[in-house]
Amino acid sequence: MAATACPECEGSVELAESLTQNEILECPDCLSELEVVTTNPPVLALAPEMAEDWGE
Amino acid sequence: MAATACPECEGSVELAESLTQNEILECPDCLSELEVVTTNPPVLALAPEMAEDWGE
Amino acid sequence: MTTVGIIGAAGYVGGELLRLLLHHPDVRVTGAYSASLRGKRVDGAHPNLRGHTALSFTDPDDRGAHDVVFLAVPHGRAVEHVRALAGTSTCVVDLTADFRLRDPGAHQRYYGEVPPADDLRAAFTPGLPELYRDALRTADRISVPGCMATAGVLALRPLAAAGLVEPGVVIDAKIGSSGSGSSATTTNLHAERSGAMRVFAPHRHRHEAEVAQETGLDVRMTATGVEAVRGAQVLCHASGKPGLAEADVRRAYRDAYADEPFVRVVAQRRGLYRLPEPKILAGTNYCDVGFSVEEDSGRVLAVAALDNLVKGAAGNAVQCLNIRLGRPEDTGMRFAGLHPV
Amino acid sequence: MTTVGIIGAAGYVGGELLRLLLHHPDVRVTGAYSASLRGKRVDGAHPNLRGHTALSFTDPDDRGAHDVVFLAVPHGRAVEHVRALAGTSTCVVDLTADFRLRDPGAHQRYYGEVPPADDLRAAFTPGLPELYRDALRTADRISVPGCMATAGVLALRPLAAAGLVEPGVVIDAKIGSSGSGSSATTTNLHAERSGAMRVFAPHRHRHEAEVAQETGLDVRMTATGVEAVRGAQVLCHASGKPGLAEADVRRAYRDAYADEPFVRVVAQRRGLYRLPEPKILAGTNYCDVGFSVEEDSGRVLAVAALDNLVKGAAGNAVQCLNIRLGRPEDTGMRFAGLHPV
Amino acid sequence: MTTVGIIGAAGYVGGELLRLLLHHPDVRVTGAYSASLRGKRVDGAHPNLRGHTALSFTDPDDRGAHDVVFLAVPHGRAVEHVRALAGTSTCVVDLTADFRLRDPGAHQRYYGEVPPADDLRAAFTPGLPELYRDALRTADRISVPGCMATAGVLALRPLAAAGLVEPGVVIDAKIGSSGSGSSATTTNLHAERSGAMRVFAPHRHRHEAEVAQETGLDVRMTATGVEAVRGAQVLCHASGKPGLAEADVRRAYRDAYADEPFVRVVAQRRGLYRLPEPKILAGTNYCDVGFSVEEDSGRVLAVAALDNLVKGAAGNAVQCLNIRLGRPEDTGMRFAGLHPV
Amino acid sequence: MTTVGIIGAAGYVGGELLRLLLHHPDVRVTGAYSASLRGKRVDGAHPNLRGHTALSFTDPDDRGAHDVVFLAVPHGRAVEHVRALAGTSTCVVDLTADFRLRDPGAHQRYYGEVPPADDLRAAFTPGLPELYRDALRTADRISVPGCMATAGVLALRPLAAAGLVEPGVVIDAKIGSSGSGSSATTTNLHAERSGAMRVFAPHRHRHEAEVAQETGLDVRMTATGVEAVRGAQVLCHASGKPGLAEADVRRAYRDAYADEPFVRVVAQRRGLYRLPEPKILAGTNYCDVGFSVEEDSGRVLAVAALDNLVKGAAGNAVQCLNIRLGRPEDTGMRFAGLHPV
Ligand SMILES: NC(=O)c1ccc[n+]([C@@H]2O[C@H](COP(=O)([O-])OP(=O)(O)OC[C@H]3O[C@@H](n4cnc5c(N)ncnc54)[C@H](OP(=O)(O)O)[C@@H]3O)[C@@H](O)[C@H]2O)c1
Ligand SMILES: NC(=O)c1ccc[n+]([C@@H]2O[C@H](COP(=O)([O-])OP(=O)(O)OC[C@H]3O[C@@H](n4cnc5c(N)ncnc54)[C@H](OP(=O)(O)O)[C@@H]3O)[C@@H](O)[C@H]2O)c1
Ligand SMILES: NC(=O)c1ccc[n+]([C@@H]2O[C@H](COP(=O)([O-])OP(=O)(O)OC[C@H]3O[C@@H](n4cnc5c(N)ncnc54)[C@H](OP(=O)(O)O)[C@@H]3O)[C@@H](O)[C@H]2O)c1
Ligand SMILES: NC(=O)c1ccc[n+]([C@@H]2O[C@H](COP(=O)([O-])OP(=O)(O)OC[C@H]3O[C@@H](n4cnc5c(N)ncnc54)[C@H](OP(=O)(O)O)[C@@H]3O)[C@@H](O)[C@H]2O)c1
Ligand SMILES: [Zn+2]
Ligand SMILES: [Zn+2]
Repeated sequence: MAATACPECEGSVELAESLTQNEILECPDCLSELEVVTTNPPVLALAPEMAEDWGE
Repeated sequence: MAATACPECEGSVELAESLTQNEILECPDCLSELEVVTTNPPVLALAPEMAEDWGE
Repeated sequence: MTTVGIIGAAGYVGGELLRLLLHHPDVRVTGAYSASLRGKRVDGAHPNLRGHTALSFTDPDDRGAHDVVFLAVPHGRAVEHVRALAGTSTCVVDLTADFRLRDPGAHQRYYGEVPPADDLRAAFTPGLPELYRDALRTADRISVPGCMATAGVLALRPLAAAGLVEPGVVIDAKIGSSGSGSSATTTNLHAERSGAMRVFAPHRHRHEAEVAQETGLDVRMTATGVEAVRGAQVLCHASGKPGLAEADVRRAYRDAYADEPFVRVVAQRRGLYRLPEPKILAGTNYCDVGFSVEEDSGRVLAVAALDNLVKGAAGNAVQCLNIRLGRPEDTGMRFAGLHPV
Repeated sequence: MTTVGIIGAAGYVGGELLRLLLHHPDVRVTGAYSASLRGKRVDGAHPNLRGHTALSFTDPDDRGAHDVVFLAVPHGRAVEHVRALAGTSTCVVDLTADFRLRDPGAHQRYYGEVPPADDLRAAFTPGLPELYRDALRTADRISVPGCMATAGVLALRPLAAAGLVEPGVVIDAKIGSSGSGSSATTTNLHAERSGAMRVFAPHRHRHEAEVAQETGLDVRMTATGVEAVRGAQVLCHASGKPGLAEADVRRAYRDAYADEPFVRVVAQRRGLYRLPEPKILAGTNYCDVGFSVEEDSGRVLAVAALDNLVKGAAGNAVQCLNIRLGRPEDTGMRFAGLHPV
Repeated sequence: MTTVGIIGAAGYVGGELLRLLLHHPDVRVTGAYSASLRGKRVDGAHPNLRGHTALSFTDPDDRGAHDVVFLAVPHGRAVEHVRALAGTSTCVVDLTADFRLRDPGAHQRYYGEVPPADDLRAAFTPGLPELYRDALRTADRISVPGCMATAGVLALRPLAAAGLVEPGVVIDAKIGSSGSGSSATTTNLHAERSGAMRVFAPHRHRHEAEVAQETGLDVRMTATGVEAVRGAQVLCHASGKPGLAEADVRRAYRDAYADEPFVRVVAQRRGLYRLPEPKILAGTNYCDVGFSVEEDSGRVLAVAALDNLVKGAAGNAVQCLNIRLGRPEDTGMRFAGLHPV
Repeated sequence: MTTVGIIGAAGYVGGELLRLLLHHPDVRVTGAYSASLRGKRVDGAHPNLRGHTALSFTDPDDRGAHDVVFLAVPHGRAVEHVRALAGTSTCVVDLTADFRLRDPGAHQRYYGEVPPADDLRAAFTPGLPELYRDALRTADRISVPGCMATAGVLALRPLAAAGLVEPGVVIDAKIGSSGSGSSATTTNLHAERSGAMRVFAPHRHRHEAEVAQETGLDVRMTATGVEAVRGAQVLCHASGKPGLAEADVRRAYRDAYADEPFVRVVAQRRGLYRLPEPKILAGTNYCDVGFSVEEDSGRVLAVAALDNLVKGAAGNAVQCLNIRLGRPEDTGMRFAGLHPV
């Protein structure tokens, strides 16, 4: 499987053959949600994130 | 190894070859302390027990 | 001002007596006794009292005269102090088990030891305001019941008094770690006691005898140590007399406790806290009691909860003192309890 | 290799199935299904699995074919999945309550709803190895019992089978917060649930019906939520048949469980852990059972403890699978549990 | 009698305000506002208040007139209420973060949003009696600081004011689950939040800005959620100015807090509770502060602990009210706290 | 089969060694030594081992010969055992602090006592696989680091080695009650230790010296006892070298731990468990490490968590043994940990 670097943390994100535009992937290292911006070449960008509540 | 029944719970208590009188054994099932009263034949009796604190 | 001495003041019940009495408007604490901590500051042992007292502990052997003496000593050790005060008019409020059972045979059976002499025992009134309020107004020897006993009696007494249940009752009691006092043993080592569900009394917990004594029921009590520092709860499983209706049960509780300052009937159909739970009672003198009736089968569950150190010990003792002094019963004990907690 | 799919894999029981099955030597997890987390990594929901899997969740609507399918979905939702697999030879291990009660009337009474159709229900074997081991060897539809039901059945069955107790039994059950699953509600809000002693089922807890079904006893079960995440304990209050001796009871337990890999008889006279307690069982597939007999009165207390997510759910399911696959029953489940904890 | 309304009365801070104000001798609670629970009894949401009030919640849209209004609403929602009262002489005590930071740039930076208009902000006095007592005597708009901010300020202010430490300070803060309020989210699910050591703010916790504002130090604050319902503690790691002696530090604290009713200096050489700990402060309005100095290296550790819902919110607000009303500051807040607990 | 003896087998670390070694495929436990429990069953002290062993404790004075001896005795008591084995080729794995510090001056300063003789000390290799793997392959004297030291070293070493941070680092450490062993003292009495946030080492916790030794940083460590039985967490507050970018930090951790079987890098942007937390590590040999970088200010927070009895003691020791025996490092330690918990 092809892989590319997470734009957020440089972790290796695996890319399926059947990548589609706007698909949301998840970085295995930092768990960021990543949007497929273009498929050829594959470019990922941080998906617009709903602020997630986390404590306090 | 020889074994005999725990006088308290009938559990099987293993007896070493070198059993000595007044030795204290422990029953594996109920953890009672057992005193070797006679060695031949081996007879066990419940050892005089210090009341052990256990809650409340 | 009534002067008060506390024997066993370094213990958990002693500390709770100090917390309640140091701010009591009609009382002055004139002696806090501890052998092991004599000469040490009281707020060293009880850090919640920092800023509330400058008292130090006194050796029990140097006991002074007080109008009222509270005994918060280990089980079996109250007798010597009561004996020493025999013949005086000092009011003695005993928090141990020594004078709780009227029947010497029961004492022997449940405690495995000879009960105190008849003349000493006969002088004691049970320190349970809900049942003995009138006698307490003039009592000079008061014996405060056990914590789970108080919960059990208050849970079952309305049912028993109204004849609503069959005699056989199973009580499943739970209690926090402060119930075994302040001495360090493996039993109460944090790493062992944390998260415990320890059935330390599978049968015949001693408080069973007190519940039987005060309700006339044939009670069996099992007790389990659970994860909590303070708090006790009893679940009393009973069978209703034939034809029992929930309305009868509700009425019995209401009638019994309508005017009680420290018993609340909690049996709700909605919300998170439908039946009594100890955590919201920590530090308060409440005993919440509740019930659930399944009319088809006639099954009745009576539930009570309290803070073992307050309504289960020190608070109940202070309530008795307030009655004895003719003061409002909640004097010094208006703390409502916390939520969330 | 047996392929396995887990429906409801994002939940607490689903997570526990993953923990046990990802390292199972004879099994490959080929589908972890979740609608709400489809496409997300499994170790995001179950952080203990970091480094143990690179799996992501799949939408249940895209279910593939698996040799075995585990259903760890909410009560009432297993039926649709079972129906979808009707006629196939896929082995289905259902962890919900949908197929537990043989008597449709009991299902109606305890769940207030119409039970699944007879033909679906008839195919299921109860997933309780200690009682149904032989049938499980060839079962294709397995219904794992409730967590407190398993505890109750294993505690009482030896007594019932040997005819040692009277039929009427009161079960007082305690359970930790994981027992109500992973969805956030006020009930399980930390500030409310912490330190709780919440009698959420004063009567007729649903698991009562299962204990009655498997023991033939006339059981009443009360359930209380206590401070714990994992763990369930039952205290079963029974009356021995006339003349009952402790030795008879001990022998009944010994005989019943001598060869069981996951039932230990714990009834000791010394030490801190004399009767079963759940905390030392967290993560293990043990159900410890114990007892205490008071010969004078004939009172019997039977106690059982387990981890509600393991022997009370996922572990029991995997034990059934091992039996079905003809593997040693403890395959993948040799973790001994922790102490102190 | 001063009439009081509480907006956000169904929340945790609102409940604590009710607990303190329902028994306040100079105050009458004439409005407890909640949209979601309008018409429901107050003691349904706050079970500790059973027997203490018959009040029900009112819809905030039906707000009446009160001498004093407390705002215990979510962050960002106080502005609308303050605006609605603009021009009136109603005393407003705001418990949100909306009016805490004087510097609009800091508000923007820490909260990521436009601060309230200058004229609204300018009217507010910080609700911190230890620093603003005089201004509070006549203040009509009071902004109570954050819970960990109060702890941090009270821990560090004596050192900063006396110039004893270098400016750079690292604050490591811990807090219990009630700090995030009463709405149910996965974050606060019991099974997830139990036993947590969750670093939810690795940098720049918002309360950092308040500590910087009131001490002039260059503070960095990290915050961790730990196993507790109530309670916050800060550990402030500082470096002493060259030649710093422990005696100077002790004197600085003593001088600063000698007359403070709710700040106790706790820095002992013996005993179990040598430095401040929140558990014995639950339900009290104390902020205990302490310190440890290592003279060789010049390292200073300043520690403070409080109950986030009391001195960290509602109690501090009531103390401000007492000052504003010219009453003894501890009116309604004489509870000493519990031990053991 | 390698034969193994454990001195101090009745303690908490000893119990954990037994749990791991009794199922280790290459090892046979041929001696479990305890003076106080000699002759008693091992599963009496360690109830989780019921059904896993029939061993009894042996008096340490009757020590037999073993290929490997683990020393899990109190601090200061390892020396006598090491001396007794001097000159033999028995492999000794010491879990006490006796041989951890290379610098005798540091030992003297931190422990206030004369260090063991040079020749004894010189023989020891630090039992930290991540740093000393190669030396461990042939080591016959191994000194396992302290629990919070291991966490601190693993958190900081990648930053130090890559020169990414300034030397001055503040470590705020938290630890559960099992960290102080199994003897009952008031310190660890459940009612006192529960819910604690006890700063027991405001300065210079002894593990500070080990972190300094292995990282070369100028470390100061404060330690607090928190509510937990197992688990330790360190928060390391550092300042990045000028221009530090988060990507550099992440790369440093990745490179350092890419091939480590028991170190996971946990620094996530979403989810509940974004940074290392000990609760999901209970019973496992993981040390999770993570970080957060605030690029503007150059602040770096490094976090590590582990189970003090496993990766902080017994598990780390077994990992060293596995290296020494040339076995896969995770032999006997594949338990993934629990969630929820
Ligand atoms: N804990 C509860 O929940 C609870 C509830 C209801 C009733 N009680 C009863 O209240 C009593 C005290 O319980 P506790 O929990 O407070 O126990 P505790 O914490 O162990 O305190 C007992 C105190 O008694 C003192 N003491 C020991 N022997 C004495 C003697 N011969 N004369 C005078 N003082 C002596 C000890 O202090 P020094 O050695 O320093 O003198 C100790 O501080 C017990 O009888 C208990 O059964 C307890
Ligand atoms: N917790 C225990 O101790 C315990 C013990 C014994 C038995 N059980 C039983 O085991 C089952 C699962 O319990 P749990 O505690 O794991 O609950 P849980 O944490 O709430 O998980 C249930 C899961 O089911 C999924 N789900 C919901 N509706 C579904 C549907 N129609 N089809 C497929 N999946 C669906 C949900 O995920 P998505 O919405 O993302 O799909 C959810 O993750 C329940 O039936 C429970 O009674 C639980
Ligand atoms: N918890 C703490 O430790 C703590 C400490 C210091 C300060 N604070 C601050 O105190 C405030 C309240 O905190 P909390 O912990 O009590 O939160 P909470 O339990 O979530 O309660 C907030 C209450 O506000 C009400 N509410 C929501 N939106 C509203 C609006 N627009 N107008 C009026 N009422 C509204 C809600 O009730 P209804 O929806 O029913 O109206 C809810 O009960 C927050 O600003 C918090 O930052 C909290
Ligand atoms: N607990 C932790 O988290 C942790 C972590 C890392 C390292 N350590 C270190 O590991 C060691 C053991 O800690 P622990 O927590 O297991 O303590 P523990 O529970 O107190 O156990 C220590 C054991 O040592 C035995 N012992 C005492 N004196 C002895 C002697 N002279 N020779 C042989 N045995 C003796 C005792 O049993 P008998 O009296 O019956 O012989 C006792 O069971 C300590 O050095 C500790 O610093 C502990
Ligand atoms: Zn990434
Ligand atoms: Zn036996």
